[in-house]
Amino acid sequence: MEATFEPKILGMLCSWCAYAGADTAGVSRTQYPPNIRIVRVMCSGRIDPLFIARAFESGADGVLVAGCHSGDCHYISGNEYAKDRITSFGGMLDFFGIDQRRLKLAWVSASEGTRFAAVVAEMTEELRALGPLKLKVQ
Amino acid sequence: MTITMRAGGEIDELLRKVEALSSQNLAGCYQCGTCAASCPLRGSMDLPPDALILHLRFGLPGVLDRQTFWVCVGCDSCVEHCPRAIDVSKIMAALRQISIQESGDHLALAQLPETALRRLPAIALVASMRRHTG
Amino acid sequence: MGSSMQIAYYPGCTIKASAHQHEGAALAVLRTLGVELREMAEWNCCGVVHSLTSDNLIRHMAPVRVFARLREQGENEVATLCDMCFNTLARANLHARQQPEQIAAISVTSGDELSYDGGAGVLHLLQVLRDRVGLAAIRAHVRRPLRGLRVYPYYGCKLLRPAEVGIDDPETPAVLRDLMQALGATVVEGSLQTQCCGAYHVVDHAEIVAGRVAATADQASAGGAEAIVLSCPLCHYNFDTLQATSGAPLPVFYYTQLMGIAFGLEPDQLGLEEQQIALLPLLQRHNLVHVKGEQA
Amino acid sequence: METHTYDTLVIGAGISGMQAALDLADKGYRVLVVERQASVGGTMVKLDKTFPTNDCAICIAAPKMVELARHPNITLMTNARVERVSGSVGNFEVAIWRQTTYVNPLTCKGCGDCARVCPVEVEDQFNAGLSKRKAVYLQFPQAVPAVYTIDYAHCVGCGACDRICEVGAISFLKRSQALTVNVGSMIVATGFEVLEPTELRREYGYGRFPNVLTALQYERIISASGPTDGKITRPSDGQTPTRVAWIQCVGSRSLKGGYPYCSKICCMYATKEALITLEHAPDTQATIFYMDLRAYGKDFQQYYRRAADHGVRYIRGRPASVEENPDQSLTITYEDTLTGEVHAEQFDMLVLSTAVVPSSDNRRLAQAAGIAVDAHGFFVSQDELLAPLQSTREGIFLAGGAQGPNDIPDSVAQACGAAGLAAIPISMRKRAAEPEPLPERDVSADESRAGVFVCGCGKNIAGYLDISAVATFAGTLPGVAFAETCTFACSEDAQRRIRTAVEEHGLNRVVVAACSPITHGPVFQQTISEVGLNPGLFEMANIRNQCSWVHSHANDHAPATAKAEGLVRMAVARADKLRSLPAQTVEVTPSCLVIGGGVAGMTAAVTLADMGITTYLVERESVLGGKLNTISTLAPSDTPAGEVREQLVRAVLQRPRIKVFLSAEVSEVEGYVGNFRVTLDEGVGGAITQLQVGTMIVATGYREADLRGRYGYGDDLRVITQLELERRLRDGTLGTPRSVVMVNCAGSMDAANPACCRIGCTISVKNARMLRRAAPEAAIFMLYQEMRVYGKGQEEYYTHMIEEVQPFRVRYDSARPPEVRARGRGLTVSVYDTLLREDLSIEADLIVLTAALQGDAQTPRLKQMLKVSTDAQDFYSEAHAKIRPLDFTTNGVYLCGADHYPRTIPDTIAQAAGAASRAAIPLLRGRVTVEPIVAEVDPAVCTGCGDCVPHCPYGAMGMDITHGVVSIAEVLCKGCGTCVAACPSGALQQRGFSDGQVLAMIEAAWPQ
Ligand SMILES: Cc1cc2nc3c(=O)[nH]c(=O)nc-3n(C[C@H](O)[C@H](O)[C@H](O)COP(=O)(O)OP(=O)(O)OC[C@H]3O[C@@H](n4cnc5c(N)ncnc54)[C@H](O)[C@@H]3O)c2cc1C
Ligand SMILES: Cc1cc2nc3c(=O)[nH]c(=O)nc-3n(C[C@H](O)[C@H](O)[C@H](O)COP(=O)(O)OP(=O)(O)OC[C@H]3O[C@@H](n4cnc5c(N)ncnc54)[C@H](O)[C@@H]3O)c2cc1C
Ligand code: SF4
Ligand code: SF4
Ligand code: SF4
Ligand code: SF4
Ligand code: SF4
Ligand code: SF4
Ligand code: SF4
Ligand code: SF4
Repeated sequence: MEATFEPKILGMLCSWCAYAGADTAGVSRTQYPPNIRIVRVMCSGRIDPLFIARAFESGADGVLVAGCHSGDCHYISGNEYAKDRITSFGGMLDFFGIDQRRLKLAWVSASEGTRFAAVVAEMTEELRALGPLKLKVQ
Repeated sequence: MTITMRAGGEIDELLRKVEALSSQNLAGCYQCGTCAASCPLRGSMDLPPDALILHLRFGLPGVLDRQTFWVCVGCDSCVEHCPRAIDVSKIMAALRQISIQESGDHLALAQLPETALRRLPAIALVASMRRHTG
Repeated sequence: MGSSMQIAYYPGCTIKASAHQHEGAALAVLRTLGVELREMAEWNCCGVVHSLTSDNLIRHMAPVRVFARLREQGENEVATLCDMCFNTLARANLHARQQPEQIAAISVTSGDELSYDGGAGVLHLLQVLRDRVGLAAIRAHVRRPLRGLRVYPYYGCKLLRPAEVGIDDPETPAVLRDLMQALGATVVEGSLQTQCCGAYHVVDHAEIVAGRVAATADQASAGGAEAIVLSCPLCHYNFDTLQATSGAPLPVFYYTQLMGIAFGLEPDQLGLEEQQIALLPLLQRHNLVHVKGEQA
Repeated sequence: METHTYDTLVIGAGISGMQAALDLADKGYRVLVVERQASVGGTMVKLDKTFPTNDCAICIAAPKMVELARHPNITLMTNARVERVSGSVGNFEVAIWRQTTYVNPLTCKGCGDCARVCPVEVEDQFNAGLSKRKAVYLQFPQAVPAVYTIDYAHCVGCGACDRICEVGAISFLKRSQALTVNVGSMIVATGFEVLEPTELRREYGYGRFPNVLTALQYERIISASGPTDGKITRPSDGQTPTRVAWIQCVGSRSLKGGYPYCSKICCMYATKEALITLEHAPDTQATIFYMDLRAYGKDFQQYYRRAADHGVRYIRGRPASVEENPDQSLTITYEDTLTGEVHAEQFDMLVLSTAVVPSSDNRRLAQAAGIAVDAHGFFVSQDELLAPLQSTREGIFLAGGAQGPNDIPDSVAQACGAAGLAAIPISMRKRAAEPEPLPERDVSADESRAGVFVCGCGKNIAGYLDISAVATFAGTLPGVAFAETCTFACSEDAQRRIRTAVEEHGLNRVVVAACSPITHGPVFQQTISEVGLNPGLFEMANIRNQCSWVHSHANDHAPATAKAEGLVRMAVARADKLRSLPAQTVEVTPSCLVIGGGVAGMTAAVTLADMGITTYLVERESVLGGKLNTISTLAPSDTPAGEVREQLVRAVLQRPRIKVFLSAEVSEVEGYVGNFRVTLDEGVGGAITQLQVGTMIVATGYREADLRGRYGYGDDLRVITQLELERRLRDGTLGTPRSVVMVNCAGSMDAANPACCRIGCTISVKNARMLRRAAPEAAIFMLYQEMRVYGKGQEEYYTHMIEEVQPFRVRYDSARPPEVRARGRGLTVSVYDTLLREDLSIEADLIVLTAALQGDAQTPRLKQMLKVSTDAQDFYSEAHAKIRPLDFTTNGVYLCGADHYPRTIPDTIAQAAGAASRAAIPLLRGRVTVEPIVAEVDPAVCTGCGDCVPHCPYGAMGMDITHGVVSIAEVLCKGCGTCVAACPSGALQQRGFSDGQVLAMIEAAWPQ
């Protein structure tokens, strides 16, 4: 039933900006689709590609990694490492038969509640269009 | 044209006179251009008011040959808007006066046709006379 | 109707010579409002422009003499109609108050033993109307509201600047607007209302004036105005004679003339026929005057 | 009336007040903060991003706000004001009036139900009047305290809010309170306001034309949480503007129609706003009208150039007037003073950079506190040169915008300085002891027994999802021993309930499904630690902010309930993997080393000593004083520099706690915060000394750049620098020059060195005055690019100078710099004057170069030892350009004075006191706390590849050479986990965020 497919998104958010941005979306009651599950880490720099792979294995149709805007990192430069790491990992997804569009990297500040909601909404729609992730059985 | 500023040069005579007559300190001008932008008659001037002040400050030649201060009618737009409280209108008046003292009246009323003289409001004639003669 | 208010009045040269329609209208309107303007028995030219340079002291004499005469006549306040006279007198007054030693010095050297301390008051007629008579009283006298008439008040410079003597806010003056609205007219405003018309350049650089007048009249027309209303005889002359705009020239009224119309006074009391740009056709279009003989 | 006693009172809780309070509280002093508004935060929280780094204002302010509210040594009193101050330093009696808000802050849950039903709408001042709020309201989403407030001025008393509030937080019987407190010292940090140009500067149409805004309004418009959600639209019609203009100095720098001072921050914030505008919509035309572009600070000039390169149009000219067109666009008439042409140009929107003005309440407060304000209403210092932070009453100090316009870094530096000074009068008091860790149950060997508490938050959660279902579901999860719902989990009785459940059911993990761990996590962690559970054994599922509030379907609760169950499953899975987080502290050697004995170093040493701290002051030269040994007199008070030097040196020598080392240099540094081992080398024949210190302050100052080969410098003795001029003025060896040409920005603001030297303009202004005195007949020329006499005082000083000295001011462009040529016996300077639009050839017999400034020549060596970084000019890099301007990223090392960036002496003194305050925190605490969530290495797995080492921003990782594995200095680790993700062999883990913990959550996100 393609029409009612509800994609599953795993969000990994840094505590200081993106997670706080998601909180702001809440305080402002900005509505977005309930498809995301959020894991908080202190810094986007903590996010190991392994986490992303495991998320796909565990049933996620998409993974959102969100951290502070460039220059805003609470830990000075963790988000820059995250950017490099996640981008290069994204480049390898094809190899596993995963469409690169299923991994999204976004920068969300603590005040950008609306932006956070928009990112989730947009990603939900994109994934809906892509359909469920079917992993090749290893 | 390169302007040469000589060592040991005296403070420009004209500047000194203008400052005395207008009781304005031209050095206080920030060259912000508000006066020029606010002047309704700038289009008829051959040097905007702020540039006139700068020419006076640097003692550039030819200031008295300019039309600007004759064009100025003393409407005080610039005075109202200058952030540095410089009364440009008074500087213009001083230049008119110095010019008249040095080279005589600027207006030859006799040259105006009789009919015009009769038609014009008295204030126009008197004001014009006052501004253009000593 | 008995006069309830009396004020000394300084007419100045221009009012008497080329702007008597303004004076006629003013006197008639004020009579209606119960204000009597008592012309000073003896007056001289105000000097027209306030002298700005510091050595030109003798030029402050003329206005000071006006005040001295006023005092001799037992008055302490004087009203003017002409913006230029008002400005010159008011600035001279301020000068006399701020630099009494200068006035004393010129008075002695000129052999003219005038003594004046800057203590008298000088009023523009618009101030009398706004602050003494009040807009409510004016509104109460309106018999023929100027409904539908769209006017562009023009202030020029002398009424507003410098701010120390101006009768209204130099950025957003309201006195003419409020007055016209009290008469029932619709007001059109624009940024050139407070910009100089070129003034005395009409004498030998009429092109400067023509340029300013055209720009202002164009702004008024673009805003939908049908007429310009103003208070200064020199502005009036400039707008009336040099309005070479692209469209049809806008009629130019003194505010006193429009007050007269609204008060229901007879057109011939108001000097409506004495301008170059005819005023009557517009008034007729709005049914504000009826041309004799054409009455339906 | 009972009187409470605190150590210090801080008035105003903007960034300055917050920083000052935290600095004192961290030292163990009890601080009372009085804020007149409902929330702390001040102006900064209204801003979008901040120059020159463009970091998000709320992102960096919010953690401070939360920290303030939570700090055990801080008492926060909002909606309050100071009425009267009696007594004297050490013993002030302060009368305070606390306005009731009719809402009980202890019970309000911040749910907002009341605001929903309130019938009254008023202008929202937080959004600068651009939107509406209710009479009962939360100032902004991140407000602290997160408690609603009734705005009694607008409330009509209908009682609707009271009826809806489920916790009964609203009570109209609550009275305002008068109270008296006793404090030892005070800090005034009341900030500033901005001019609303409805009276002054009316010509720009503010208040008349809807599309004319103040810059503060524009900040709200571009802010993501502002009235338009960050979409840039015109107030008149909601359209996106394509042409936006800024007018600078509106009401500033005005002898008429405004204030005479420069507002200091507006050139930069306009630049920032223009840049952000272009980021939002690159096709926008952004135009800034300015007189002098005052990009004076560190990286400001580069920021300004970047904006110009991005297409921000800068026009030098001050518009005369603004008129509105029928389509509500605006026509601005201006002269471009660089071409002399006057234009009337149309814009869609206009932003006015309006003057910074004193807080409206300053005069009343000044009277109440018995301190002085200046003619404008800003608080004034006792001595503008030497005691910039000391008010006119002993024991009361000033910080931030209360003194005049200041940007955030300067405000923070001043706040730290004020905190340092305010600590002195109370230094003999007993400080609050470090809280003793509570006894803990060892649960490491036990099976997981989790308790799950599902909060309804009144109807905030319960209204949109089925909390009972969630609790029942939780009970079925593995490892869960107990699950129940509660109406308000954070209420006192619910906390008691949690504690009881832990004890009764032998729980060893606690999961609360409620709101955000950021705001509420610590509350619950505290609760469980009271019953012997380590705070690390707590986990939270955010089913309010992430679920009920954002999936608020009135009828269909299923999706939100399902998601809440998912979030709880994830939290429980993680809880199972949780381990205790050991709370570690490290003992500190209670002394400080100050490197550099100039104004900065001496001031820091004196402040430290007065706080009771043993201090070592090391100076490389044989005398103390730094540049004071060269300079002649000091602006702004014309005090001879020699006198100031004597005064400071005396202050140092009089303090037995300060030990001075002259002709000495640091040759080796080992260890880390709390325990640095430093070797001092007094050079050939001198002693070698070993010191043990807890913290260090670097105050090594600046030098003039070497200009040899440029502007004729080095070839002709008549070409000198400002410092050389100072020496000649001091020694009376100037001679009688007839024509002096000063060249500002020599070696600055060009392609090779884009930086602005910050103080060069002020120095040239001062020295023009000094030259006029020494050579009354001389013609004085000032060649400048921009006249950067920023802030209160400097502009007035400059105005005074140009009128008195009447120098020829020549504005040149960096593209056509002045050229110096020897001609015959004389010198000639050729320069193109951009305002006169003519080439000038100036005969000179003395040329004074305002040389570019750089950090000390030894900096490259010292920075290696200290493991800190610098910029291209050898100026040290601070930890954070906005909120940690005095810290290095390396813990325990601080900086101040001109080694960070050139600055005037008052700024240097403020910073030095601030660095002393920062450096004193670990020393007065006696121990430093180690971040509990640090990274740890498993030496058995580590291959010693070293890949992780460069990833650590704090230099916490190093190679353990003997074992061939990495080692982590836990004291330095801040717990970001970046290294952990970098390790290719899985040898690193982060406590609290181990792979196992994170993966458990991921695997539990959906039913398997
Ligand atoms: C439009 C604009 C843009 C800016 N952009 C930047 C930028 O990009 N980067 C940057 O560095 N700086 C910027 N600034 C400057 C920055 O806002 C200030 O440096 C900073 O807010 C000053 O903090 P403060 O704590 O001293 O004052 P404030 O933030 O004004 O805080 C003062 C606090 O004291 C309270 N208070 C006042 N009077 C009393 C009283 N009598 N009793 C109790 N409490 C009182 C106030 O309510 C307020 O909470 C900008 C400023 C403006 C106006
Ligand atoms: C020409 C000129 C005129 C000025 N006039 C004024 C004025 O009128 N008013 C005003 O407010 N400000 C003025 N200033 C600014 C003023 O000089 C600075 O604010 C002030 O000197 C900064 O003090 P500091 O301690 O940071 O640096 P410095 O004065 O440079 O002192 C640094 C000290 O550290 C020592 N040092 C450096 N490296 C080491 C090391 N590795 N080990 C040990 N010691 C070391 C140096 O020897 C020096 O003694 C002027 C600056 C200049 C260039
Ligand atoms: S407005 Fe005033 S300060 Fe500006 S250029 Fe004109 S005279 Fe100078
Ligand atoms: S006073 Fe003269 S210079 Fe000034 S605005 Fe009027 S006409 Fe122009
Ligand atoms: S309804 Fe009650 S609990 Fe909710 S925000 Fe209002 S006062 Fe606070
Ligand atoms: S009582 Fe006041 S605050 Fe409460 S709902 Fe009514 S008007 Fe609003
Ligand atoms: S910082 Fe100074 S120069 Fe720049 S806009 Fe503000 S007041 Fe004007
Ligand atoms: S703990 Fe519960 S009641 Fe308290 S604020 Fe959070 S969700 Fe609301
Ligand atoms: S002299 Fe220095 S402070 Fe002034 S503009 Fe040039 S570089 Fe900047
Ligand atoms: S967790 Fe971050 S701060 Fe700690 S050692 Fe690793 S990289 Fe450094």
